[in-house]
Amino acid sequence: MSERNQEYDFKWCPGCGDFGVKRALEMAINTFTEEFEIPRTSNVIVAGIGCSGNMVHLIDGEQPFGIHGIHGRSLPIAFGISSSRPDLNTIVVAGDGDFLSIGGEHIAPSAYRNPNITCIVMDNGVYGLTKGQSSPTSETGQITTSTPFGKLERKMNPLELYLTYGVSFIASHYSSKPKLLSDFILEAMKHKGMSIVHVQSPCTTYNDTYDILKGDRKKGIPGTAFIIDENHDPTDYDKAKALVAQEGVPLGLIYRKEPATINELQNKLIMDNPSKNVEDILSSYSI
Amino acid sequence: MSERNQEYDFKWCPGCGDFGVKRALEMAINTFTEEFEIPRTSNVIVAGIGCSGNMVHLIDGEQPFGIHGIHGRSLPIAFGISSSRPDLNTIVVAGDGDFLSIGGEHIAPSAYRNPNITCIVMDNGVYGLTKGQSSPTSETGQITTSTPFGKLERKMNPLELYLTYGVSFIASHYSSKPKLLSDFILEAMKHKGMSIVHVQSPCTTYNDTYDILKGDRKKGIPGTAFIIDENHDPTDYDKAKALVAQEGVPLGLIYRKEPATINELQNKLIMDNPSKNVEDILSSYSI
Amino acid sequence: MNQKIISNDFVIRFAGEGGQGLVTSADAAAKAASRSGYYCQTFSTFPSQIMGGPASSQVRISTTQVLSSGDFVDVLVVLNQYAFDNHIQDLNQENGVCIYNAQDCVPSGEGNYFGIDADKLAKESGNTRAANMVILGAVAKLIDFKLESIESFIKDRFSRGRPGDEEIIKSNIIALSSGAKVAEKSGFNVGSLAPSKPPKHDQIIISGNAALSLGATSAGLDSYYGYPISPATTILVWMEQNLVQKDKFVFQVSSEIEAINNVIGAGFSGKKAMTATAGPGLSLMSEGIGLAWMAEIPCVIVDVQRGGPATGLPTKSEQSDLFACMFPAHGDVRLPILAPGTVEECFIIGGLALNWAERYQGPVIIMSEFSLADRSENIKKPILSNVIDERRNSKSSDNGFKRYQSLGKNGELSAMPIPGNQAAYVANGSEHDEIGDTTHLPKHHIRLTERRFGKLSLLNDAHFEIENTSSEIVIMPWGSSKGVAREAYEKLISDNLNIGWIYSICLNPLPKEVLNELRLKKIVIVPELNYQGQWSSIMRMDGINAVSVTQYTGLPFKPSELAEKIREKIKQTMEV
Amino acid sequence: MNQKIISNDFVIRFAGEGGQGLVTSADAAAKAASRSGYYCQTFSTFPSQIMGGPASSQVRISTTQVLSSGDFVDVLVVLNQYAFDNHIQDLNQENGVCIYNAQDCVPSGEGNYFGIDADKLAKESGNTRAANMVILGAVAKLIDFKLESIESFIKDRFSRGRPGDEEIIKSNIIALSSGAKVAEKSGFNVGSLAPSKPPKHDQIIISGNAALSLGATSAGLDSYYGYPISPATTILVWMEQNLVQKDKFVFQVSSEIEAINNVIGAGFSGKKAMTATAGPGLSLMSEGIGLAWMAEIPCVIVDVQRGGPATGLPTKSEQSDLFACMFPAHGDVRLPILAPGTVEECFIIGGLALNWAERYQGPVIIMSEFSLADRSENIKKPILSNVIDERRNSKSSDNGFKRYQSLGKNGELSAMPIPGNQAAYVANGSEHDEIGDTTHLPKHHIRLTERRFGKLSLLNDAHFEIENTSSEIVIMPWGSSKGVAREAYEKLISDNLNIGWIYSICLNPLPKEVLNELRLKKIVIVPELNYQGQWSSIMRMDGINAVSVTQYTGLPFKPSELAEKIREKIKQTMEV
Ligand SMILES: Cc1ncc(C[n+]2csc(CCOP(=O)(O)OP(=O)(O)O)c2C)c(N)n1
Ligand SMILES: Cc1ncc(C[n+]2csc(CCOP(=O)(O)OP(=O)(O)O)c2C)c(N)n1
Ligand code: SF4
Ligand code: SF4
Ligand SMILES: [Mg+2]
Ligand SMILES: [Mg+2]
Repeated sequence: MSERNQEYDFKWCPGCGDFGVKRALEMAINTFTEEFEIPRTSNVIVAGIGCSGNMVHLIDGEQPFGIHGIHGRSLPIAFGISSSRPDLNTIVVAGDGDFLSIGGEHIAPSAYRNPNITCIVMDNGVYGLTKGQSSPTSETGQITTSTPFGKLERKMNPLELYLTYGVSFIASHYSSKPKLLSDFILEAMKHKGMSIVHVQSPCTTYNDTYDILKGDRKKGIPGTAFIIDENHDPTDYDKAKALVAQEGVPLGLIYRKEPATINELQNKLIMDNPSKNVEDILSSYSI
Repeated sequence: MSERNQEYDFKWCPGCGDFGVKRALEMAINTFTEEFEIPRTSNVIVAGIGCSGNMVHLIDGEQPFGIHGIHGRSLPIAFGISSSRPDLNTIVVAGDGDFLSIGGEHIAPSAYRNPNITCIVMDNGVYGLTKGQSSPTSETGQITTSTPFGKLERKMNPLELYLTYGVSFIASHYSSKPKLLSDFILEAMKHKGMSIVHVQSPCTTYNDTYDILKGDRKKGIPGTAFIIDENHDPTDYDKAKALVAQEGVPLGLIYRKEPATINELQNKLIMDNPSKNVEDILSSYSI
Repeated sequence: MNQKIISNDFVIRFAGEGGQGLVTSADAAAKAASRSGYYCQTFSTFPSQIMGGPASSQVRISTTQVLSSGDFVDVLVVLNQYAFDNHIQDLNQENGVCIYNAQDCVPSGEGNYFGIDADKLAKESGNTRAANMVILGAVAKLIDFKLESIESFIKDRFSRGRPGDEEIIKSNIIALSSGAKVAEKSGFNVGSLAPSKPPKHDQIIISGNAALSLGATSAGLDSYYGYPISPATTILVWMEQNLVQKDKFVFQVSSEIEAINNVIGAGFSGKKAMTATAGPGLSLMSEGIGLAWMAEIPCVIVDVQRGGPATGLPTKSEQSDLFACMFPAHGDVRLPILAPGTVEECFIIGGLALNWAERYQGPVIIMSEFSLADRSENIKKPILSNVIDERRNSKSSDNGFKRYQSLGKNGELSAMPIPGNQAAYVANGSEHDEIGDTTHLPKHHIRLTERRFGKLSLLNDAHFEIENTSSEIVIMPWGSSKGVAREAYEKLISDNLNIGWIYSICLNPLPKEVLNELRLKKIVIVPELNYQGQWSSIMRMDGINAVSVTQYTGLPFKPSELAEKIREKIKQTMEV
Repeated sequence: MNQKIISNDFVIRFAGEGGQGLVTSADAAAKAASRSGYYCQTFSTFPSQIMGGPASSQVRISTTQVLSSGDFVDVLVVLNQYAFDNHIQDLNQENGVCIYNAQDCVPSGEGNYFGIDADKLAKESGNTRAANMVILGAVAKLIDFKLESIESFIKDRFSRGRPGDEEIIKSNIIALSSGAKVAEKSGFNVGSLAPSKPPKHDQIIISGNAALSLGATSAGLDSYYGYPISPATTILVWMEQNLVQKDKFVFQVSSEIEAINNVIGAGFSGKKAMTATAGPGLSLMSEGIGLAWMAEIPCVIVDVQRGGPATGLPTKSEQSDLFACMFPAHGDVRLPILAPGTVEECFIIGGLALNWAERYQGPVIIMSEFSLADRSENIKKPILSNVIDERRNSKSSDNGFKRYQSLGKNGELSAMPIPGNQAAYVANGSEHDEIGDTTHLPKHHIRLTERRFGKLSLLNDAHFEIENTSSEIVIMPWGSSKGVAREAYEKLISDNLNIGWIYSICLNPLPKEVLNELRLKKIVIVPELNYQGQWSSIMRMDGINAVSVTQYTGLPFKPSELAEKIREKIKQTMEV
């Protein structure tokens, strides 16, 4: 519960992966704010609707600005902020349903523009807040409240999509190691352009994947999460493609390049063309 | 102008690529209808909004059924038809703006389900009907009415997206050779699952790319369109990826596989589970 | 205090945290009571979070049909301090008794309270999971409800043909009686529940959303597409479990925009199709609904209302989507709206809406509401053979069919051919001529606008109620406020107020009889859960002198409060 | 026939196919006439296809402010047979003359018609592209418009500092006079345009959409996001050309859903943000608009109306989006609406809407309409230094800011801090407390609902007109029907009808003075271009005795027809 609103607030279930993501995000914001000597209020968190989106109300310490909008629209809201105010550190926090299903349409067009936005996707393979329906990242065959006989359609591979769209910074991680995760979130914030940190953040109530991610040492079952080989070259697109085609959940930086952001491009355009003032425009209508 | 509505109808501009696509589609429908001995009214054309979508009113001869809906929603409308009536031949006709921009969100989820739908995308790299704004497939730097200083963001590669989404039949072609094009449309209709025939269909008014596609023999400038090597194996996903990564517009079948359709999967599920009748369901609420 | 009052009606509420089985307790009490011939209605309130957070669930048990969740609580069970502090003011001041969880709660002040250590007693019964039974036993004792009925309920419930069944049943019965003993020792009692008067007909116990789903299915629903959203998700879940039949199709799609366009496709293809959502999804469907109206495609959209606007109050009660449902899109549009007022009407409307969509060839909206959708009630068991499965007139003739002709002399509609059969046409969202080809000539736009509005008159067979036509003042609730308004109305009538009662499950088009009657009234008082007084506003548009009694708290009306507000409103308006 | 009538007012129409330069001809005539001190207004109609298809474009030239596109055509130029057949009935029966393209048209029957072979004459002038000038010359001659003014217009237009300029000017002037000669020879004349009475002030000639864009930009618009759609596309195109300035941002995004959420983000970030669309896009924005209302985020949405519903009539005139704009989303929402009635008001409202959004911290809707947005008119040149750039109160204080407090005693609004400054809060689409954290407790929902509606009263400085308060009957048009209603009103007044005039560019909230005056009236007659009579319906909701005179043809009213309909309506309603 937040300090600010004692009366009534949202709580994650015990063990929810989002707690770890919250700690990681807090650390990243702290470091970013200190390092760049910006006011803490220059951080803006744009939240989706879902258990995950409640993050925006739960940040400890001095508050960043926040906007808790509607389901699936965190990216276009963030684009409005970041394109109008490139000085702000614009951060999206959203769930897999929010970001990849109803909101999935916004990723590709954003990627083509490369706005300076950092997205943190909390993927639990399920719709948590509406009580356990299947999401694009649920497994095929998975039983959920909306797929009582098993999910029929193919599962999405979000990392592969991000790469194909041309997102300019892509990292993958899980919620169990907040400190490590925070390093990638920080890098993503520093990255000029669109960055996504895709986090496996298990839902203990409807899709508890902790064991699957980490495996069971005693039983000798390996986890699906694996640390990306330190020789991986994140500037190599083809290698990144190969990496995300592998089974399992890679932990680390998958891809990074630094094309111009949309604001940089638009600034150049303004420099290159005669700036119009309103008087001149008005005069062009004289009779 | 159609025979049916003398009074007032839509006309494409002289030379518009959509004329060729229309002829190709008519041939494919004719052959399909004859070959499978279905009534011609078992063909349903779902049209997007754009110059291209007007196709649905212009088919010559005995009419198929049609629905001319709203901008960007041809695929979900088609999904409603094809999932409810798998016996119909459901065909989408849409433009690049309609299918890839506002409607772009529907491609991936459809691909994961693999419904039995044939999509014909008329790509002219521009919004024709609204008079020449940029579209996802306009070139970066291109001057359009909405990008008077040149389009800033990256251009989309639709074929690569289709492949990444897992569309189970993908062909690419242009409008200049209706007979050839019609063969691929026919194949797409025969394909059980989601198929896309992506057609370069130039807009002579706002983005005349005929010369670019075909090149100029006299001047020795090669066209961007090239016939796919006959050794290309369309069942090889990696080869298909390599093909669509090439410069230029491939003509021919890029990829094909035959996973189960969503209706096949749902039928299996119904077979595998005790069918419920309403009486039984009602009784489960007895006190 | 020890003199037992005999009462027809008790409200029992369980309050604590989400995840503590509050709903299960209320449901169990409802089941047990309805098996004994009582009428029941449950009501729950919880935050929009998954676990924890202040929540409560109650059941009202009565010897007659339950109309609302009541004014006060007769037996309040609180599981923690917060629950005590926030619910104690609802306790009936006369005979109400509060049972508190002795481990987590210290009641402040004096009152009819007693503590119980349910966990401990459950352990002693040999079944740590039977704490709910301990409490149920105490509750039953307080209202003199026969323990035997609960015992037989326990026996049925746990006789699952498993080895441990016997033991579980035994321990639960022990737990039950140990709770009863604590209550007896406390010296408190709330009264005696009067003997039940069981109805002659068979009953079922069912929630509003399940009844709606069942009603639609029994009227031939073919295809369902939906996207999860509270409080409509349970319809999607119901369909995924039950609409698994040959030639049927059910699917969770990627958004509400997809869903509305899916049902349009399915409806066009000849099927009965439905989707259900809540406010945010309804707003997203706006464009699609306009298309269904314009291209004249049968489909049903269920809006299970919650608090608005935007994300609003996802788990609260409000009737504030009426403007959005009546005028859901740009252009000249006014949609047929059916709004059930009871769980039984949820069943009826589930089918009727589908039939109407077929009959008038267009979209129909059902407006349900959180508190109605979510509550359980025992209702008459529907006789399935009575349910009509009406299908569109699809009589095919030649190709190039005139699907969009003007209405016939008696309002008949030209047929809507089905793909695969003769008589192809284009269903068109642009203005069009008879065969569906685009034209924007004035004569066609005039003709087709009049066709679209004219055919609404075919929807004339919905249930309505008109009572006491002699009075100048009439109460006219809509949707989920029907029951509580009825209770308030009966109170006012018994106080000798000369007021009438009008109710229609169809808000558009209003039945002619209702409209005529309404226009004669000096004042039409509309109790509704929104700020703007949306239904009275729309009636004023239509020349009716309507005023609203509004409430916008996120909670349903309480019957006595509502009666007072109505009395007040009558005074005010008569003074002017 | 040869006796020349002197007239203050002529309508000249060019009819043919799309792509034949009809709009260019009408615009050239308008430009030339306004340079000579006349007032002009153009009006075009074309199909929603790119080339070809029946189209027409006209200009009305007058010695006083032009109010509408008029009743009849005085000079009709038809370029093909279809145009002749479909426009000839609009020709003024008294003095109207039709010029037909002798190559493509054989007029049926007798009448004031003469043919011209413009292509041939153009060729002879030495400039094959000067056919339009030939026709313009003929037209000018018919109304006795001085050729010299057109010649000076031609000189200005083609003096571009290029080598061929001289020659082009010469050939165009020859073409002009050759057309005039044909007209002279024909023996027809329409009359003599009375001498102009040029206004004292500077003028500009501009379309409604350009005026709106310019108004917004001069009031400090920072960010524009849009998606193409007729008839709003020209605003996007205008912005892409002109909002190219430091710290400004303009972008064509991927859909209207994106656009509305973009402006919400930009508005939240402290900028003045706007998007423009038409009906289908408005419907798609429904959910986002509800969010802006709920989270209280300044932004402006322009709806340039066209015919509805659904794709409807994309290039036709209708005022049928009022319900959709007033109640754009689920939940209790009622948006501020500004509806310009003239091109000048388009300019004013472009800025006012942005200022209002800042002042009341929420979304504002501008409702324009195809015929207003698309037409060109000469208006007084705005004085930019008079335009106000009002900004939100953003006074920051501490962190954990109470952004969503109740309104102050005088209706003041708590400040809306800007990111990067002190006083962070969460803008929340769920119901919330003062600092924006989610809560669904009744007290907060009550307080915030009242806040959201209460602050509308801050929007009280929009232009309105009240005339002739003594009459019981009043005409109250809205939006684009203002001018034609005014013309009808003046006709009726000159016929000695005792009627009043009320007009407000703001439809919600209605100015107090207007509301009070309206409530006193026996009948308020609303001319509006829709089927349902949407504005009169909403006024009836608010206790005003309003009735509509509707038209749903896809075309604007004609002044005389409208005057007759109003007269009819008065009769009917007075009889009842
Ligand atoms: C337009 C709309 N549709 C549906 C909903 C209901 N809804 C709320 S959260 C949610 C999904 C949550 O899933 P996810 O985004 O994965 O977040 P999680 O709860 O798992 O963190 C849905 C469907 C909504 N609020 N708005
Ligand atoms: C919701 C909505 N937004 C915008 C429009 C306007 N509109 C009509 S067609 C079109 C784009 C057409 O481009 P494309 O799909 O490429 O088709 P083309 O005309 O090029 O064949 C647009 C934006 C609309 N009808 N509906
Ligand atoms: S339901 Fe799942 S995602 Fe939501 S709070 Fe609980 S554990 Fe976390
Ligand atoms: S504008 Fe372009 S796409 Fe449209 S009809 Fe003309 S040529 Fe074809
Ligand atoms: Mg999730
Ligand atoms: Mg296109």
